[in-house]
Amino acid sequence: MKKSSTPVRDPARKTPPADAADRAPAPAPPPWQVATDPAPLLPDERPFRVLGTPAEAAADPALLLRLYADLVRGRRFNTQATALTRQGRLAVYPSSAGQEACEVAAAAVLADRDWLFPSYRDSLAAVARGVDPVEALTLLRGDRHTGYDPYRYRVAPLSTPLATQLPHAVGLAHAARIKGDDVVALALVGDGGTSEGDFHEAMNFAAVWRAPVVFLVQNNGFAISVPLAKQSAAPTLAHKAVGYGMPGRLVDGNDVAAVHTVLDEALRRARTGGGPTLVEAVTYRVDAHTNADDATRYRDDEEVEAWRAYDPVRLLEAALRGRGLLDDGEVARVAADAEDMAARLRERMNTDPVLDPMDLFAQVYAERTDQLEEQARLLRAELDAEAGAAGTSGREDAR
Amino acid sequence: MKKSSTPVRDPARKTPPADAADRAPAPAPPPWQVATDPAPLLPDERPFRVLGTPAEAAADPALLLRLYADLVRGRRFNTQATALTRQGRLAVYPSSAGQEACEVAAAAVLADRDWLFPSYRDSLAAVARGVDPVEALTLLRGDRHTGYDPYRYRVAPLSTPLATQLPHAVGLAHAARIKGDDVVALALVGDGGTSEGDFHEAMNFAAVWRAPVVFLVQNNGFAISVPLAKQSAAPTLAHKAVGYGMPGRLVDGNDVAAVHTVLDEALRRARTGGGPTLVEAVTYRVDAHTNADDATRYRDDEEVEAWRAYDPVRLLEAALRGRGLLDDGEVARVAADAEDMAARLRERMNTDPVLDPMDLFAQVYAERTDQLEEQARLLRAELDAEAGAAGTSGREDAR
Amino acid sequence: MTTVAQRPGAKPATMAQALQRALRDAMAEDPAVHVMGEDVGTLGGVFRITDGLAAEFGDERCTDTPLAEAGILGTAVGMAMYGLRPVVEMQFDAFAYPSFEQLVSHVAKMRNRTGGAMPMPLTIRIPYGGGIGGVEHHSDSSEAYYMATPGLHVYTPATVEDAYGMLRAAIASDDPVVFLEPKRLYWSKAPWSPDAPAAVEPAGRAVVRRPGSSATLITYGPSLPVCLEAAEAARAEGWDLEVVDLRSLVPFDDETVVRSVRRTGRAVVVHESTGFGGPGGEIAARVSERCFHHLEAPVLRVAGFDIPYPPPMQERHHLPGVDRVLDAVARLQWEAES
Amino acid sequence: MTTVAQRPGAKPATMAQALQRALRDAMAEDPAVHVMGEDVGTLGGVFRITDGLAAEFGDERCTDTPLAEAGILGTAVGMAMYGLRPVVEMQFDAFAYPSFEQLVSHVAKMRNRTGGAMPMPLTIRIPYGGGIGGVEHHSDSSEAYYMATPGLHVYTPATVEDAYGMLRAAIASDDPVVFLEPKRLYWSKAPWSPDAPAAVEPAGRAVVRRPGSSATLITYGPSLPVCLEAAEAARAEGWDLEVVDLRSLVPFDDETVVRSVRRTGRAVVVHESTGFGGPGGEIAARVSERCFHHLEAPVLRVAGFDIPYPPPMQERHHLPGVDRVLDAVARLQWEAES
Ligand SMILES: Cc1ncc(C[n+]2csc(CCOP(=O)(O)OP(=O)(O)O)c2C)c(N)n1
Ligand SMILES: Cc1ncc(C[n+]2csc(CCOP(=O)(O)OP(=O)(O)O)c2C)c(N)n1
Ligand SMILES: [Mg+2]
Ligand SMILES: [Mg+2]
Repeated sequence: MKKSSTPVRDPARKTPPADAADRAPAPAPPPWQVATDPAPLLPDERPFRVLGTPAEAAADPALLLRLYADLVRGRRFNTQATALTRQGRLAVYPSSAGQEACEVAAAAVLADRDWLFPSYRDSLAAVARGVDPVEALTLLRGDRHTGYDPYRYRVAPLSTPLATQLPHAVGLAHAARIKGDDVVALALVGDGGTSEGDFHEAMNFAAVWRAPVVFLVQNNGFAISVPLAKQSAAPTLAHKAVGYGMPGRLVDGNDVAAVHTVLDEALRRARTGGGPTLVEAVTYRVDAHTNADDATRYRDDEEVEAWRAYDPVRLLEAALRGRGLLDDGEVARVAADAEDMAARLRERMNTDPVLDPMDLFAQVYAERTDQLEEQARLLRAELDAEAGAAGTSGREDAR
Repeated sequence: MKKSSTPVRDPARKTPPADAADRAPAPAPPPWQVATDPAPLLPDERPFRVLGTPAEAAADPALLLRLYADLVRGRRFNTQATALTRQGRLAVYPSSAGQEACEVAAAAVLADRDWLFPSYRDSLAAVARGVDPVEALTLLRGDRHTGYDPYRYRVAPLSTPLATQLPHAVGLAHAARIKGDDVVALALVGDGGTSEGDFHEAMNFAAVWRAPVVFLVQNNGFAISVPLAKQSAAPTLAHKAVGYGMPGRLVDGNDVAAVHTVLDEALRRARTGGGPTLVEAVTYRVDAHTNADDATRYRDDEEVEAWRAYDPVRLLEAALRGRGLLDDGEVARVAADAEDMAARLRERMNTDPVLDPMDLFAQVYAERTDQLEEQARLLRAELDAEAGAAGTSGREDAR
Repeated sequence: MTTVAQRPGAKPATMAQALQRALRDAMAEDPAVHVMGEDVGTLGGVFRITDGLAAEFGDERCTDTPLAEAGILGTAVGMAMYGLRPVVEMQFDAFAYPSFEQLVSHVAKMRNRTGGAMPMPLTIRIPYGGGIGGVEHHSDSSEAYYMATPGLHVYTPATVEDAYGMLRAAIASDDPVVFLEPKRLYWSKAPWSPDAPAAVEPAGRAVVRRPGSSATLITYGPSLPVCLEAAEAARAEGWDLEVVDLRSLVPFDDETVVRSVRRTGRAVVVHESTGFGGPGGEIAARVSERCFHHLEAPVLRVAGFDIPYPPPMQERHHLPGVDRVLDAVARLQWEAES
Repeated sequence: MTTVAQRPGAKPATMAQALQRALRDAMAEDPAVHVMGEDVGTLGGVFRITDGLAAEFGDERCTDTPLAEAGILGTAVGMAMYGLRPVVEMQFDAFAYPSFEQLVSHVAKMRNRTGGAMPMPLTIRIPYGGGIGGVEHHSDSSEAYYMATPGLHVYTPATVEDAYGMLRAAIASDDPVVFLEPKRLYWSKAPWSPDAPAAVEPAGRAVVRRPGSSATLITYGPSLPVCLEAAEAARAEGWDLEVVDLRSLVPFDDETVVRSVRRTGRAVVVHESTGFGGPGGEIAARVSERCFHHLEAPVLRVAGFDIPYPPPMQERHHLPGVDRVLDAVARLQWEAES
């Protein structure tokens, strides 16, 4: 009884056959076996990379160029949106600067029929997938919650309650599989979000149901001010996959080619009945949590600078230039294109949205209840009174 | 880009050094390393056993004999409690028959100052730890929720909402560590309970805080009617430990010496600042979910019979007899002692508890609110009227 | 107010049977209807409401989920997003709480936050209330939480026929319905003709279960039988009580309730949920406001006490019974009138 | 009713400062007090209420937890079991929902279910309500859920002095207190003397903030300033409004409220939470019952609409403002009296 059985995997721990000769026959245990071989579920030993590795040679130049343009536009979108907060045109913006490789790869890797489940920080991923940028930003401008039609873009609403979008992705993927559709759901979540119960439940349902869903954790080092070390003691977040019986992958989140490769493989596995995958992308949030946050309260400039230097855009640019796939002219063209996008966005965001206060009562239910009718009449009367006093119509500018 | 990077751990996946010679210098990634070495966290390859293995020779005979007596009493407690449901003396009983090795080892392994956090099925563990059996059964008799003083026995209330007791155990262990007390918490949960978000959050908090807590999952194959395969796709439940950065252990839950050994090691690690451990005990619920359940609806007799044959009591008895530590006389003595315990319990449960309806308003708050005072007056008046009508006092028998 | 006519050819059936039949008919009619929850498949649910559905429609239409309520409701949201009509079973009232965030922040708001693009045709069945001798956490009356959450419908049947008709209406609804099933009425029996069962149309309306002229008892779900019994007993005291069964807490049928109370001039709200902050506050407040000039006495409430649900052996003292209802009726200031 | 005297030597302070000071004083006085939550340590909380506490008392007394609200509250329960007095911060109203099961099934019930052996001296601070331009899920008024849960105290301060005194009272309480902090009053200023701050004693009592004779406005938290402003504006219409600040929703101070309404004969309940199933129902129902013979008009309610909280640019139409309160006052059947 005093013999130690240390928690490390060691041969002494394997149950040896009972030495039955000199004792009363013991009952035999019913058969038991592991449900899945754990070895293939274990993630990469370090973040998988493509750029600057031999794997780069095999990468499709056209894809890399497309991702480059996406990255440049993505960065520009981030800087533009942040600028809009300073101009009072956005109430708040949680920037994904530094994480653009994850954001644009997540959008680029999906087929048209697939679904994206973004979290509140992922407006860029939504935009990169095709959502009209103004529609994507209404939430943060404050004029409407979800400004786009999720079915038009197959992009679920940006989810603010952390990790709650993950079971939605599992359910949608499961429903699609039931209906026989070749649809995969890709769900985004932050490192902080992995601590929520909903993360756990979604991962488990996905694995048990073998749902065609891929989880991409953008581990950007922080949940607002809380560093990863206070969030998790796991070897890596990708190791969580093992406990659900799904493969975990670890990828360099600043290497857009690597993120694309790993997601592409995971999607393919999901499509062919192989079930879900958990991908952890190691990256960094170089901006503050939002424009309202003061990141100097909780992290050193040095750390930020090291990550700014390992910039996803520069990383790909260097690789493309090194392979002769990109020259100054193309760089300028891509930059100009991004500048155009930003200018259009700026301009469109420059006008105040016209809102109808009576919309408060729209779409609470398919049909308004008597109670809401009554309340709508009250507001209508108030607006009429205001309008009467001001000599204007009830419709009005929101600001 | 088309190069496959399969999800299995393979050398090609390791990031090779960039072949920097013939390309533009790429930015260098900031340093990264795994937070913990995952290898020692991985559980045993098969359930750890002591009985019938060479490890048995090293087991302390006195401890084995004590555990034998506990097992026999434990089994008798289960059969007696089930009998009490048939006599209408217990409203319901979720039997732990077949799981007694886990229940009694969990109680026996703890120091007096430690805490036990049982789930609704674990009244036996509470009783084995010293809780008065009648006090432990009030919940299931229906006269009061928690019939014992948790501080007297250092046994938390039996927790019915599944997995909710796990964060409590973590918090208590954390508080004890903060206060500098040498106290460990042992928390019990079922295989089904591992699917709940609270399981995940508790495991994660425990690992991040390095709280002195041990989690024992009694994997008895079912959550009511739902078999493990519909609950989890993990290689084993113990593999979940890896994703939190704590060691996982897999143990034969019918081998009381093995359960005791593994828990003892885990408690020792917790005491010495080594943090939490997740232990999965593979066992089986040989009775139905509760006396009200019809287990034939969801499982085969064959499976049940195989597990009945691998009985924890018989397993230890065979081992002890084989080593000459137990003879017919001692077996009879232990049986008689258990029979006594059962007889006393039967007798004490044979009287109806005397309840005061006015207790409804006790201990809702430290002090009664005005509202509760008012309601108490109402009930008082009702009882007086009833008593007046019946010519009896307000105090009454509960049935 | 909707009147429910007794159909011909009715045989005795339990509420549990009617609910089961409603699920089966809904699944047969619409392949989008999926039942999911803990033990709903092989076992047929701990109350056997889903008995036989997995056998008839397969595991994928009636699914034993992992044991995780937030996961159940959260995946149901995703399934609804893809055009299915999930019918979720929560095993007991208190075990729905882990799914509260999904319910409040997504299920209730999804239609609104997407400007109508993404409706949530979800039904969440929750066995609720006490009176069955359940241990703690098995007898909560949680309707106040759901009533306070805009975006949800909240239905609760009190009769066998309604159990069928309202569940069909809930499943047919394009909005999420929290469907509260009074546990202690599961085995209540009534003549019912399962040959031509129909959805309640329109849903969301109250019904006068017993006409009367002295005062109105406003109730729902598990307390309806108590009120009907109280109304019978009240005849001996010379009171002719009207009993209104709300059936739907959201939307609320002001019209039926107000019409009754304006006529009787007195009202008692009866439910077993705790009183303070419970459904009765809303109901009494709206009745008091809308019937102010017709009231001969304050609107009274008879409710469960403001305590955690007591142990089974004590529950009868907690639950509003016939005597407590009659005591309240007696306090309706009858002298004031005469 | 408790009167709050203005202390001498008062300087302007914000509610945020008063709350911070209350936490610091409580921690300094009692080593059992532990603050925990998301970002409460290094950052000092997203509203900076815990600013400086980790620096002063160390990480273990003011702890940045993992991001998991059920885990936060669940571990706090365990800490309370071991004799600590955890003060939990939920980052925003809607982000408390994941902890709902722990709150309802354990925090609220632990004392009762252990026959008093295991009290829960927990404070759960929740910034709540709208008016700060927050995106969705950042502006919920969730008090109805907590009011409907026996075993919890529910406090909400509306003034700088109360913020300090009530938070101290909450932390000192041997029962769990849901402490609702009106976000939009965090930066409200008032003269306050932080030299001799004291806990509100006794806790759980309402206070008349403005005496008046024509009608009573019953309110709390974020709506108190609205009501005080409305009362000022009402003078022009010839109405002298009394304003009662409830301060504590549970326990409820019937005495102060009833005394006021019996005197004025008219009442309006004002809060920004949704109306249907909201706190106002309970309040209006009890006032209507207890003041029946003194009421000249039905008790009216002015509340947020029964909708999911709207986007920031629309919130001013949703929130009860001075005009809406005055419109309600105007509907109090003044003709009836004259
Ligand atoms: C359930 C819930 N709790 C708390 C919050 C408040 N909150 C918003 S963002 C954030 C940090 C998120 O960190 P992470 O998941 O790492 O994502 P990141 O911000 O880094 O993208 C927190 C705590 C929330 N939105 N939802
Ligand atoms: C949160 C919650 N959901 C559902 C239930 C209902 N329930 C009681 S026991 C049980 C199965 C538990 O299975 P497991 O965790 O494996 O424990 P076992 O019964 O096998 O000991 C269920 C679903 C519950 N008690 N709590
Ligand atoms: Mg992060
Ligand atoms: Mg089990």
